[in-house]
Amino acid sequence: MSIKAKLTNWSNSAKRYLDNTFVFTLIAIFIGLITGAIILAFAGFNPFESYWAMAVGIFSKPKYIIYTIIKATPIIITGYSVAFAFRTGLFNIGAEGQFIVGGIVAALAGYFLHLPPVIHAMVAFALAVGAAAAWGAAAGYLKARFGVHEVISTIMLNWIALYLSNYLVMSPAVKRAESEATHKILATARIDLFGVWKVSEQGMAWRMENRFFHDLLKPDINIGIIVAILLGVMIFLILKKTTLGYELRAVGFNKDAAENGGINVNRSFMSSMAIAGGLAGAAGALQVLGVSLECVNLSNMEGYGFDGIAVALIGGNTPAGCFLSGLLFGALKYGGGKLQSMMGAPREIISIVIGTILFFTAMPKLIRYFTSRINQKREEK
Amino acid sequence: MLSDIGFILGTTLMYATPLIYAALGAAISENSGVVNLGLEGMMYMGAFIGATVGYYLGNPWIAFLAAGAVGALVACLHGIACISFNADHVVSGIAINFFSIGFALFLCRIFFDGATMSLSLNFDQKMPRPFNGAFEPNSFGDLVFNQYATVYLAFILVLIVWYLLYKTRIGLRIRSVGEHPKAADTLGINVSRVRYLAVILSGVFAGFGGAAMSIAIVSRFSPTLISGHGFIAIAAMIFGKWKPQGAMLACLLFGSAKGFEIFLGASGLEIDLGIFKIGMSSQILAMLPYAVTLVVLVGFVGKAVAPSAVGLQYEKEA
Amino acid sequence: GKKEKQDPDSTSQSGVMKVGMVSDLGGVMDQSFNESAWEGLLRAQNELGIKIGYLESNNNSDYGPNLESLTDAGNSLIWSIGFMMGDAALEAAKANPEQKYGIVDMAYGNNTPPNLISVLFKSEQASFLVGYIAGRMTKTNKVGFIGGIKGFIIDSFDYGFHAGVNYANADVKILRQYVESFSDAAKGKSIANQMYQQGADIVFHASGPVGDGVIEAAKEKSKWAIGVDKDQNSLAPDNVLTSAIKRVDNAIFNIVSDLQKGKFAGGATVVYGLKEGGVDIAPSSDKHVPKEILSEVAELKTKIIRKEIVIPYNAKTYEKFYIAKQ
Amino acid sequence: MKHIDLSKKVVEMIGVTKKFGDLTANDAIGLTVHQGEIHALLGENGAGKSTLMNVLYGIYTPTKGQIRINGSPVEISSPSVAISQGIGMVHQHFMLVKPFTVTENIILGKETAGCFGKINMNQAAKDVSKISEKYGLQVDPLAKVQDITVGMEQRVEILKALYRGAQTLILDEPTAVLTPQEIKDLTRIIKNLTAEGKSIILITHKLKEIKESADYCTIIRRGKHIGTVQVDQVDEQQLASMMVGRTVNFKVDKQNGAKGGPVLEISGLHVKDNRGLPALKGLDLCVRAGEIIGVAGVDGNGQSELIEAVTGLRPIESGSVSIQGKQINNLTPRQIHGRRVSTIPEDRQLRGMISEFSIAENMILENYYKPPFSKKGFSQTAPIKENAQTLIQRFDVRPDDPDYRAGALSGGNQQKMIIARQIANNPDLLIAAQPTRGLDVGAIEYVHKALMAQRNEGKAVLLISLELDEIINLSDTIAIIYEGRIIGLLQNGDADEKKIGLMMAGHVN
Ligand SMILES: Nc1ncnc2c1ncn2[C@@H]1O[C@H](COP(=O)(O)OP(=O)(O)OP(=O)(O)O)[C@@H](O)[C@H]1O
Ligand SMILES: Nc1ncnc2c1ncn2[C@@H]1O[C@H](COP(=O)(O)OP(=O)(O)OP(=O)(O)O)[C@@H](O)[C@H]1O
Ligand SMILES: [Mg+2]
Ligand SMILES: [Mg+2]
Repeated sequence: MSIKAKLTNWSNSAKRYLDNTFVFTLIAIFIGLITGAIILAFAGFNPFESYWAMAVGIFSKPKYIIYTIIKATPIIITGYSVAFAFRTGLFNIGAEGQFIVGGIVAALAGYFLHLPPVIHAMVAFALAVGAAAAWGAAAGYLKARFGVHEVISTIMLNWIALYLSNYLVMSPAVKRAESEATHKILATARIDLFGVWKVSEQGMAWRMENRFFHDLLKPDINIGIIVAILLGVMIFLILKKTTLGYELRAVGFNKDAAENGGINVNRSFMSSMAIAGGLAGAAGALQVLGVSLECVNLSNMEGYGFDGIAVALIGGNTPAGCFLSGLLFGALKYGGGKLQSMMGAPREIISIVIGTILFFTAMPKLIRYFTSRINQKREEK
Repeated sequence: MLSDIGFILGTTLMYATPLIYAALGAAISENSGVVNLGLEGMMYMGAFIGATVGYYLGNPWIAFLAAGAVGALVACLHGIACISFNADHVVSGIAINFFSIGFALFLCRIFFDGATMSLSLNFDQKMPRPFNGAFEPNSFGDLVFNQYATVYLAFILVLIVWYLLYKTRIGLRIRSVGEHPKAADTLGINVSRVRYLAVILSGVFAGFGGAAMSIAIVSRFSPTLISGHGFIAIAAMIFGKWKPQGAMLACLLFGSAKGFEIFLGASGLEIDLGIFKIGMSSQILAMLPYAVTLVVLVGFVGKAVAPSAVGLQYEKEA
Repeated sequence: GKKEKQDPDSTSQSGVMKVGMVSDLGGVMDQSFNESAWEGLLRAQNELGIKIGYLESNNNSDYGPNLESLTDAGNSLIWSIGFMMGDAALEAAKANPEQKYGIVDMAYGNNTPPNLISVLFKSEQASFLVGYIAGRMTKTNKVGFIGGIKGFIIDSFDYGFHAGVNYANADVKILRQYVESFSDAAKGKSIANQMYQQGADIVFHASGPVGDGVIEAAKEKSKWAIGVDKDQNSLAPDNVLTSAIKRVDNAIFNIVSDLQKGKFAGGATVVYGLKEGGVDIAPSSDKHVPKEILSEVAELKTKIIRKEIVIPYNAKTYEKFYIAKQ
Repeated sequence: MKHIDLSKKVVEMIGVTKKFGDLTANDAIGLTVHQGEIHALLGENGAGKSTLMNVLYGIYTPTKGQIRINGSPVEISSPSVAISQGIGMVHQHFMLVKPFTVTENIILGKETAGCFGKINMNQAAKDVSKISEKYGLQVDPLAKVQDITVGMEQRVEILKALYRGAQTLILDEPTAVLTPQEIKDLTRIIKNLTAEGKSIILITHKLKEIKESADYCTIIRRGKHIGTVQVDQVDEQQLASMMVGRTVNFKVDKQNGAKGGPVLEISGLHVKDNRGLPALKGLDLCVRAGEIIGVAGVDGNGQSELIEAVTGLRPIESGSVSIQGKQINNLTPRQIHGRRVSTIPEDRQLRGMISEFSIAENMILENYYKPPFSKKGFSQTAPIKENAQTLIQRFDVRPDDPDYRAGALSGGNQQKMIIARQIANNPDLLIAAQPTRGLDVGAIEYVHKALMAQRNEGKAVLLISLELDEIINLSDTIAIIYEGRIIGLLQNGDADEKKIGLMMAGHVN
């Protein structure tokens, strides 16, 4: 699991990025969809109809697109988290736990603090990000101080975060009666748009008259995706334009040389894991402040962090790549539901498709081999 | 008292077993230089195939072998990607997890009439327990040693893998391609062949690990049966410093922490420290195995060094 | 299978009624109450000739979009299965006043919108009965309860069972432990093992798939386990003594059938207890439970139905029940 | 030349061409080696010597050309084929598995195994001892390779080839890392081998060695065959100019500058090595402004630890290190840079540069956070680029593109880049560790001039090198390090190779 190895791989792919990676990824997506089609056909579903149902289910109404975006937002950001750590030589399997920490802190701050609107949301967000950053930095600290591999520590911290969150959710002061969730956050902390108004009597009355907007308002529209864009720009700037980014990348690529050059490698591990943790925490906070408005007692990992790994890897560990692959991911997941409701096809197809896409993005060499064969054939003709 | 210890030891063994299989797989694969994050998916497939073959054929050993075989098949994909086509090991491994988890559930629906759980094996079609009846029920010996054959097999396999890696020709070659593939290549060793062998073996072991769950610990497959075991096994392998025996100890540590957790969970949910009592909620207890692992790592385990070429693709000619 | 295939636009044209359901995280075929709900729909499909369909949820954020998808698909009634979906169902009902919804295991009291019907099951009643059986049948005077994750739904099983055991025999000690998981079957098995080792001979679980492990332990140690939600005897015919079952299928079928006849008790909370055939002990109980105990159980049922005994469902009501009994 | 049997051509390479993409590394090269011959291969860095040998050893498949072994054409498709054809190769970068023992490294791929594939390690170790005695190549069969000296590593490499029955042995720059004694041993071993009828292909940049041991020399320039000469008919100057295509100046101008006060003072320094064993045991050393102190010694006597202790990379147990009179014990590397100390590290790719970074980014490795390269935490692209352009011009780094990836530079240019950065820091003390390792004469000439210029500007220079010639040529004072102590100081005038060599082996007087 040598990170240096990963980085070398990454830098190799970075070299290719401009000319080919995007194309390769598109080809991989194509192969993924074909694989899905074959399996659908094998199981007795018409693949064309199935994909058509999916496409209709994703694109045919504006609200579907909004659902897709809402679904994509958290995994875009956990994707950033994983990608950022990768770029600085660390493998953050812990986005899952950092997401949970961000979520629960946002839920607590959103309910217990009493602040004016906007400020409340910002404070809750900041606290959540701070807590998750500390959670991430803990893994960085263990690596720096004790040489504990971040893969182990982040896996362990994921489970600890899960149970800690459940403990908090179920503690008497926090738990909402007749539920297994925290109290709903206060309206002042919410970052969804028209969330309160749209279900008020007034709002409902207006909606009944404006059917188009009525439909449009059904999803939990929130500012998450805008924050995601801002965070993406921020990561890009940190990595490419700042001194901190220089430092973190240097450590990521060659920590011995960085150390020799005077960079504090241990501090760098911690900063990098703190930023990665903060990002995942931001995803959790946005989910709570904008969509769920509460934290529930989790019986298992929800998979935001693990999906983030796939998003980061398909996205070539760049912010823009994560953004696009996160959207794709969100669309597939949302569309997968449509596949089930419209066609009765099992939604596991989507995992298979995502796995296949990822599998083939890992193998530019194979794709290059195929494309060159095709070109050859063409030339022969 | 003795029976409490017996219970904790028995639970330790039960918990550690599937992890030991997968951790052995991780150790073999990484010693050959290939990172295998796909273990989770391979265990998943193994658990499903084990339960399914067991259900339809009624023979636990065939089921167990079939689980190993399907693990090998999935591992082949990982091998093709990482060894033949220079894929990034991490990406391929994560891809395999998505793929196999989806595929196992998909197949399960086909074989079990739309359900994502298989049907239960008959009790007498599960793995045998070689020492069943050899001890008084509930005696110390019974609690510790009345385990499924998969438990004993896991420990035998630790020994075999240790022997294989450190005493035999193929082991020397596996480790050499993990440390310095080019050196091995210049000595006429077929790096790809050795790595394929190691990766496929790791898949076999992961498959066994899955089946050890679905045809021994319980008797059917369900979608949450394997949840994070593969990753914990990888952590255990790193914890064990890339050695099979070390990985085994790490798994046992983890298992015993689980045993303690359950034991403490029964004893009234309160720890009396004389001066004051700490209420131990079951959520706090549930953190125990993970926290213990971290504490032990920090306190007792020095820095470990991975095989130098782990995660690197080897291309014969640039 | 293909039979669930749906055509989104068919309702209005063919006039065939469509009913859909959204499962919670366990999935439709969870061999538990999601599946039971689906069986109710299947029965409605066969007997009433309606069209049915489902959507599964992978995590908590799926509920809302899934309900919306089914709403767009032109269903006459959409079921949400499980209290986890409580908020999502309420929100959907408010946003779509013309669409009818139903939810299982969740009540909103006076706030129930007129287009939403909620169904509660008195799990504590069934738990009480299996508790009674356990209390009567234990030879060691020790029985166990294993819960998945603590919460108000599992509480009703927990306290109902406690009350039942206690009612049968106040000397029986009850071991209780929570798994903190609905998936870690190995942990369920270890906990059951420990309970059996400490002398319990009957263990009741309310823990979803974790119960696989509990039943496994019973098999290995040749002890009794009591199943939950559905008749779990088939998992271990010689070791599952009885099961506290929840007839979600009946509730769903009845309400769909009413709807077809034009009746829909929207805005109300329908309670399914013993009386309504909503909860019960498993039919297979007669395999292992002696006749006389079963007849005592039958008597108890009448008493419960007549409200001569009111079964507790949480710590507070349990305390009262306890006091009342003294 | 007495062993050469001109009638037996053991290796013939005919018109061998090897292309890497667009780059032609070997362009129709011919090479003939007879039995019992030592054939030198000479060429600048990147001339294509290693490539040609890798083709012969089956690591690369040639784009064009033919290879004949003992007169019959063979297609060497893999190292196994080469091995079976009696070819052995000691690679420029050793191909040793560090955590393995000497024996394991030697038998790897040709293990004899008993039942269940078990290797009988004791037997194998005995076999290894046997052949090591036979050829006079001393090794400890049970030592781990990570614990042995470079000299022994080399012997292990040669044994690996002999164990496989090599008739023709390729040695790719075998002396680059050896001490004079070890080089002498190696020369003796090579001669022994030819006496047994084996042939040697020797790649080296050291003309003196070619003169001393080789029979023939083939010169390659930019992938092209320039010529093959009989070594005893040419002199070093001729060889050098054939190699680079111009005349080369070996001597460095040493002006008699004025020595200043002490810049680096080390007294009683104790430091542990990676395994926690004492590496420096009370080392004393003083470097003054305007002088070059050369530390000579056999590899593994504490040189690496000395550099690391002075640069803040390794904790100091006791003793003191001072710069300009102020103690710098256990300061961080950055604080030590702040005291105007610059280092050309021993292993340039490991510690000196970040391969994935551009030249420009590498040029600011110590100063990236200072203005003008950083303002308010933001990197300033223009000054960074400008800085790189200036240094590229001044130190003749090729190609002159600041955005070029550093890892893609040739070894010599990588070294120039690092030296440029360190000298640009304008240090009071410059530590140069193995500054010319693996460089060709042209590049060496350049580095030596740069070091001398520092001295002449009144800076203190601490030179640590395994190249005795380099030490003798450059140093004002030579300090001999042995087992973690400086056991003697020789003024440049009274230092000769023999005297130093003896002291390096621990003989004082
Ligand atoms: N590269 C490899 N990959 C996988 N298995 C191998 C590899 N090399 C050898 N083996 C296994 O080890 C056994 C012995 O192989 P090997 O070719 O080394 O024997 P050999 O030819 O008798 O030995 P030697 O190479 O010393 O002549 C083979 O049966 C093969 O299964
Ligand atoms: N695997 C490779 N891929 C691409 N280019 C290569 C490869 N190996 C070598 N080259 C290039 O081929 C040329 C010849 O390299 P080679 O290593 O043979 O030189 P050399 O004469 O051995 O130099 P040195 O004295 O530095 O060892 C160089 O320009 C080098 O960059
Ligand atoms: Mg070379
Ligand atoms: Mg062989």
